[in-house]
Amino acid sequence: MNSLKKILLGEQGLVVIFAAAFVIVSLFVPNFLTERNMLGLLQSVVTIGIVACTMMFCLASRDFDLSVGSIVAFSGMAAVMVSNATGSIPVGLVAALLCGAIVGFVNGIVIARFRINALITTLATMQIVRGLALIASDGRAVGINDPAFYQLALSRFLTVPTPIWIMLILFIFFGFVLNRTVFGKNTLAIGGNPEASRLAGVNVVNMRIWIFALQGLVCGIAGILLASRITSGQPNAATGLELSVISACVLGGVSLSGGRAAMSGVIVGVLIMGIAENVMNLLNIQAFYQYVVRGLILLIAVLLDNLRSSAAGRRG
Amino acid sequence: MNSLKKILLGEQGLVVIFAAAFVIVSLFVPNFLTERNMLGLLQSVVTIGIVACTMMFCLASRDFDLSVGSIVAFSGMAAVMVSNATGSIPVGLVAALLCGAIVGFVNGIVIARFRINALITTLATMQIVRGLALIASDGRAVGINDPAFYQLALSRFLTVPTPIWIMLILFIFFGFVLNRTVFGKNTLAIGGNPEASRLAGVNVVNMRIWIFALQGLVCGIAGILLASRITSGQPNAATGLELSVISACVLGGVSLSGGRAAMSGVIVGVLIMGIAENVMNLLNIQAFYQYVVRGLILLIAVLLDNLRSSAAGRRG
Amino acid sequence: ADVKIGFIVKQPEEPWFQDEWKFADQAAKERGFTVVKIGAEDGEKVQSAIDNLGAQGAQGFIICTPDVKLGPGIVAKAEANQLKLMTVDDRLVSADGKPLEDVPHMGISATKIGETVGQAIVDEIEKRGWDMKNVGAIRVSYDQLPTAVDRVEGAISVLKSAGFPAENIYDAPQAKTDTEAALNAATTVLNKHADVKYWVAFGLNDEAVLGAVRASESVGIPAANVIGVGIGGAESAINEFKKPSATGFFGTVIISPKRHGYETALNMYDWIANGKEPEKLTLTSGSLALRGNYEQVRKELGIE
Amino acid sequence: MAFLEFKHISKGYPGVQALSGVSFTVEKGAVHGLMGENGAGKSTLIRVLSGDQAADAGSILIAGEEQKYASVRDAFHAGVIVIHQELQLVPELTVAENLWLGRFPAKGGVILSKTLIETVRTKLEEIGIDVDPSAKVASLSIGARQMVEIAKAVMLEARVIALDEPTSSLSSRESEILFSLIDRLKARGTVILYVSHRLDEIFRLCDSLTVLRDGRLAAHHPQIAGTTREQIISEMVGREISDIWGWRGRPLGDIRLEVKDLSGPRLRNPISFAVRQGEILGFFGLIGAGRSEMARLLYGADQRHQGQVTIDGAAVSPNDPKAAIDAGMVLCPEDRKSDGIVQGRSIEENIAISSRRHFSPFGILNLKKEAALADEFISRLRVRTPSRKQDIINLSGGNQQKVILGRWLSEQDIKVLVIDEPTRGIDVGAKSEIYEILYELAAGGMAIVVISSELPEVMGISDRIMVMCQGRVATDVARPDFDERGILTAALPDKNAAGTI
Ligand SMILES: Nc1ncnc2c1ncn2[C@@H]1O[C@H](COP(=O)(O)OP(=O)(O)OP(=O)(O)O)[C@@H](O)[C@H]1O
Ligand SMILES: Nc1ncnc2c1ncn2[C@@H]1O[C@H](COP(=O)(O)OP(=O)(O)OP(=O)(O)O)[C@@H](O)[C@H]1O
Ligand SMILES: O[C@@H]1[C@@H](O)[C@@H](O)CO[C@H]1O
Ligand SMILES: [Mg+2]
Ligand SMILES: [Mg+2]
Repeated sequence: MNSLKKILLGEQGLVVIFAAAFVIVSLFVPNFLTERNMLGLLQSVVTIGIVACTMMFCLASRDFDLSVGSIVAFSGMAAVMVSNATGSIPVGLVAALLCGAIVGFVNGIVIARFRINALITTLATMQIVRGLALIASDGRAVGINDPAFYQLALSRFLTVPTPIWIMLILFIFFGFVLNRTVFGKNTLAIGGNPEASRLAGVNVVNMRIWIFALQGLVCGIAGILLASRITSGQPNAATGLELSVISACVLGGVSLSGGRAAMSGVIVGVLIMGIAENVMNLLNIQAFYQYVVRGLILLIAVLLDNLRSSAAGRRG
Repeated sequence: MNSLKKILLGEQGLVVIFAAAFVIVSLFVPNFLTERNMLGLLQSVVTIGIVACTMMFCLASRDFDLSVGSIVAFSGMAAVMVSNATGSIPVGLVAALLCGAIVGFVNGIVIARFRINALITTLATMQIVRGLALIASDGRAVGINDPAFYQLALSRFLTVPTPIWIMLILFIFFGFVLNRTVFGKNTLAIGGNPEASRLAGVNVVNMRIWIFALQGLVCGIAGILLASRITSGQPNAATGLELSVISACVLGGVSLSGGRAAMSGVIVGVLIMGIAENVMNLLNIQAFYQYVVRGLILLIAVLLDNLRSSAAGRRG
Repeated sequence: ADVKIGFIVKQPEEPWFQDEWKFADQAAKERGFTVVKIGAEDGEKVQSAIDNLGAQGAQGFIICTPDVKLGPGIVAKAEANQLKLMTVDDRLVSADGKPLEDVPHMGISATKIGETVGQAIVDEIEKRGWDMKNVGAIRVSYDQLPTAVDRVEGAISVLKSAGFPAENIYDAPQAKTDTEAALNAATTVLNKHADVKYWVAFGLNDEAVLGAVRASESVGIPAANVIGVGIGGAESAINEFKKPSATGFFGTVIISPKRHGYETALNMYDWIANGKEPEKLTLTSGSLALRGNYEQVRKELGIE
Repeated sequence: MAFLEFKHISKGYPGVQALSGVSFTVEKGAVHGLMGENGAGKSTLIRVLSGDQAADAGSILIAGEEQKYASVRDAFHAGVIVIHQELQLVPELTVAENLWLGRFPAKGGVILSKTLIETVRTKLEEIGIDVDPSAKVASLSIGARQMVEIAKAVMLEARVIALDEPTSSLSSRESEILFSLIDRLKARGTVILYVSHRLDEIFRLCDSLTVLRDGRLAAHHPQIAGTTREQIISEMVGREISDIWGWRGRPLGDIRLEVKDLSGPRLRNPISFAVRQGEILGFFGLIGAGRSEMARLLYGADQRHQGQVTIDGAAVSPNDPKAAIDAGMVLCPEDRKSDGIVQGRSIEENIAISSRRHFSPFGILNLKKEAALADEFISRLRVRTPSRKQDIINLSGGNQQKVILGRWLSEQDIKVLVIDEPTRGIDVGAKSEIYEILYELAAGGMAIVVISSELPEVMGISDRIMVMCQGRVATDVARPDFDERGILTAALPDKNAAGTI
């Protein structure tokens, strides 16, 4: 009894609540727990999941990035256009990653070096980059010449599609980075107390720049996979991604005021968002009601988590 | 010389920079400084301007409200549908204000009483309320039966349309509330240090609830004016309003980490957003380039303000 | 005086509207007038766009409105600014839903386009000799956009009257109007009905149908078992046709942005410059383009 | 030989010249005291030394070498470590992580977590600090956090260590641990710059002393031997203060505040006591004795488990600070940074935040009155600031504390005043002024509860002292029976008793 309570109220409480919800959904929603549906579900959260990895760092360091959706679209475009132009897919991929990283780097420089508010900066780059994607493509989808590009998304390893593997690898990688490396601890430190970190000799400015650059790079990965999945570069792709990703993170217990983050929480946050969408479609809930249900699920998830942690008597 | 520097670097620096920009734009953009265009410009910022008044309080108290766009749409719908149903415009207006205030109140209760993260809560209500608006109208705009409703927006006083007057009155009113009342000072105090404010006898929970309810009420006003201007209740109206309003506030120097806000700054922020849009259309800048330009203007505005205040040697 | 006309559209990022603008510009160049292009995604933006046109001394404007119910407000605003008004694509309606017949309009009814899509699907089903009972239909829906509802309902009405069983039509609501959202929604439908062998798909536009086609590929349904018919005919559709082997994206109903952009602009110009009022109603039609004939169809419509 | 040398250091902030041309030297292996009124520039000097702030002019020499730091990191590499006045820890990280922050032991970027924890554990044991290295800092009390900060300086073998008011949140026992650490460092040849307002400590520890006044060098004593307290005080404040306590008796009235069986989450044993009109009741105890917790429960800042608090016979509703204020009780909290100052707001606003409700009809401010109130307390408490409009965050630590005190002393119709560590970080000159105000208030019939970890202070100003130990009241002594040894003994935990805290 007591150990059950401990599990429920412990650090991993959200995971436990989530697991319980998962079991309930599996039992009551037909077609939910099939291999096909599970893979479909995981595929549908690949973009959110991948971007959430670095968004976690960004939020944990008390920053904020609204430009992720635009970067995903832009680097997807870059991948396709450069592949087409050079005839080489690897060159296209490198170009996409580079584009992503450069935008992220610029974000970082402006925010950390010139000390401009992160919300405004990334809101600005969100628009600038989206504009560039539209200008580059004249607002049109760009098709992929070499069908091998599709294989990125269609290929499978042990029956599981590559994008899902990539997402899983990134989960593990960034989970490790957060908890076990100097980079991760410094991220949490500058979020928890930037002044103290600076006084302890952490190079806060550089850390922030790196985190944004990394965020951009990872958006590049997401952009490539997305372009491959939809077999074209679309300048309008991934609008509104920023809010979904940030919600997934916050749902997973990442604190917006910095210093607190856990990969397991973020994964759960991402999955909750994906499952909600999936189940509503499986249950054939009408589009307008889906808005309401989506909102309620968000609320209930944080409410449960909150009850749990306040029962555990933690300090706000 | 020195006094010029003082003005530029003082509290009102942003206002001065803005005034300079305004003069330049007036000189170089044809048709800009005409009475017609000025009134058109002011009309175009009525929604943002009105909602920014209370968003300023919300941000200043370290909160966050993403649901404003949905509330504006929802209460506009309510105004139209209730007016149509009862045949009485005043009843419709009261219903709209009530709807807005209730949603805001619920936000406040959930956030302040149940201590749920404001971002998640308002993201949830944003979807729920939008869903309700769509459900109520079956996704289509609802026309206004009684043409007298249009008069709200069309009527003029001293050649200036009523909505602009209402916006100005709200600017003055909320400017006064922020600087000259206990409510305003308590808002700023909560944002500066919630725990210290609580110990100093500020009822932090109630204050936050009030601020959200007020925000909802004011969104109701904006919703009514919008419905009157567009002569219908549109369930899709005002999407993305939240980001514009928050940017206008941040641009105007409201701190996202609470405790800092000024009405004059917010007004300038709102005007910068409006003028940027207006001038780009006057200059016939191509749609895709508008994104880029809009982003750059945002960046330049904060950058200038930042240079100014760091020259003044204030602490971050 | 110089003639200046406005061209306001609801979704400036969409290729369709880019094309309309392009053709309007072409007309302007030929006749020597100016087109001011403004994107207005909602009612409020429309209002300020009209004010803005008034302020810069335009004499009239053409608009594709974000919502047809904005009609009375647009008419009033145009009058207040003394601007001539014409609509394109979507026709304005009054509060009670009746078309505002006084406003000249060029367009195509959303329901009609939908019906063309439905007909194309029915024809192809018959050609492939499928039994409609064994076919599933994915309705990629975006119900908060009225045009989108009208289009898919148009398609459904044709399917049903051709004997397509209503219970085989499955809703895949997209959260946003991009391909990824359609892809995710359609994937769920396909997985839920894993036993269905043949599929047809339709939706708001090409992007929506492409999402459904991508979903079918990702769950391993062969292209020959899928008939997707889109609407629009811009690059995203053409890219499909250019792919080395045929995909489930069978065809697209192309509507001509040339007429909509070029002719409306000319009409407005004539109205202002020569006092020649345009026809109150001009309806254009959509043409089905397939992998084999899209180039020709586009040529006929004056695109490219 | 002069090991550390400051040459003509100047540093200005908008409206304030924090330092003007300060020069002095410190010998190798010396503990050098730095004294001065609040806002005299002590912390600023230390910030310049640590590379945190660049001086406008002047230079620093260590071992004859001029130091040029672009950042704190550079200063660290030059062997300079600073423990700042405001604690600089990351609450979300563990003790060990905080101690290693900025220089984690790592291989290829991956932290060697064993080394991390074990080195810290050994070090903490060696220096006698009883804190779990894997505990999150957020779960530690202020005192424990302060010890962690100190451990940081000791762990890194620095050439120069500056300690800015390290004992302000330590009790005598922890202070002793610190003093012995300082002795050891000194023996190693480390130069220690020691800032404190406590003269006892200065005399106990320091070899030499510098006094700053208004950002200038007021006095430099290469040898502390031979100087007197009176001399230093007058160098600091520019006047003589004979008796800083100035206690005088006053008639006591009926019982004002009565507390019965009060307990809460961190104060398990119910506590009861009463305070009369005009009485100043002192609470003494070691860190963690439960005094602050008692005060917070009394005031309603934390959730009460049980108990009743009455003022003049009327019950005060629990768990709501506002209700307590309405009932006539105020609490001046112990931790000014987290519970006191409202950052981003002016001195004026920080003072008026609570009392303005008495003179704001319909919620509309009376700006004149607020300004007058601010000016009054700025001058009475000698707050050093260019203007009452100054953001409180820009004040020196002691001046912030004065503003918070001003907030509560400016309250009207208060029947019960609870102040937790009222003079923490406050200079001697202002201290006597504060005591004066307390006596005045008490003479007006107020019941005052003073919590302090400084025994001389508690003994100097209280009419009665309650000594707490491990969450219980150990003894209750009336002024005629005050006895330093007796009180200290009562405060020390009994090794055999199993305390609840
Ligand atoms: N960032 C700043 N902006 C403006 N003024 C500042 C700033 N930092 C310090 N000051 C001012 O510089 C002066 C010296 O401050 P400092 O913190 O060095 O004093 P101190 O001697 O340490 O006082 P205390 O004993 O109260 O800690 C004070 O008047 C203070 O208000
Ligand atoms: N934030 C906290 N989290 C957990 N325990 C705490 C916290 N603050 C204090 N404690 C613990 O509660 C007990 C009572 O502390 P309290 O602060 O009331 O003591 P005190 O006598 O006022 O001493 P101090 O000088 O430290 O304020 C101590 O054991 C302390 O370690
Ligand atoms: O919104 C649609 C657009 O996508 C294009 O297809 C033309 O018609 C409009 O109504
Ligand atoms: Mg100091
Ligand atoms: Mg205490």
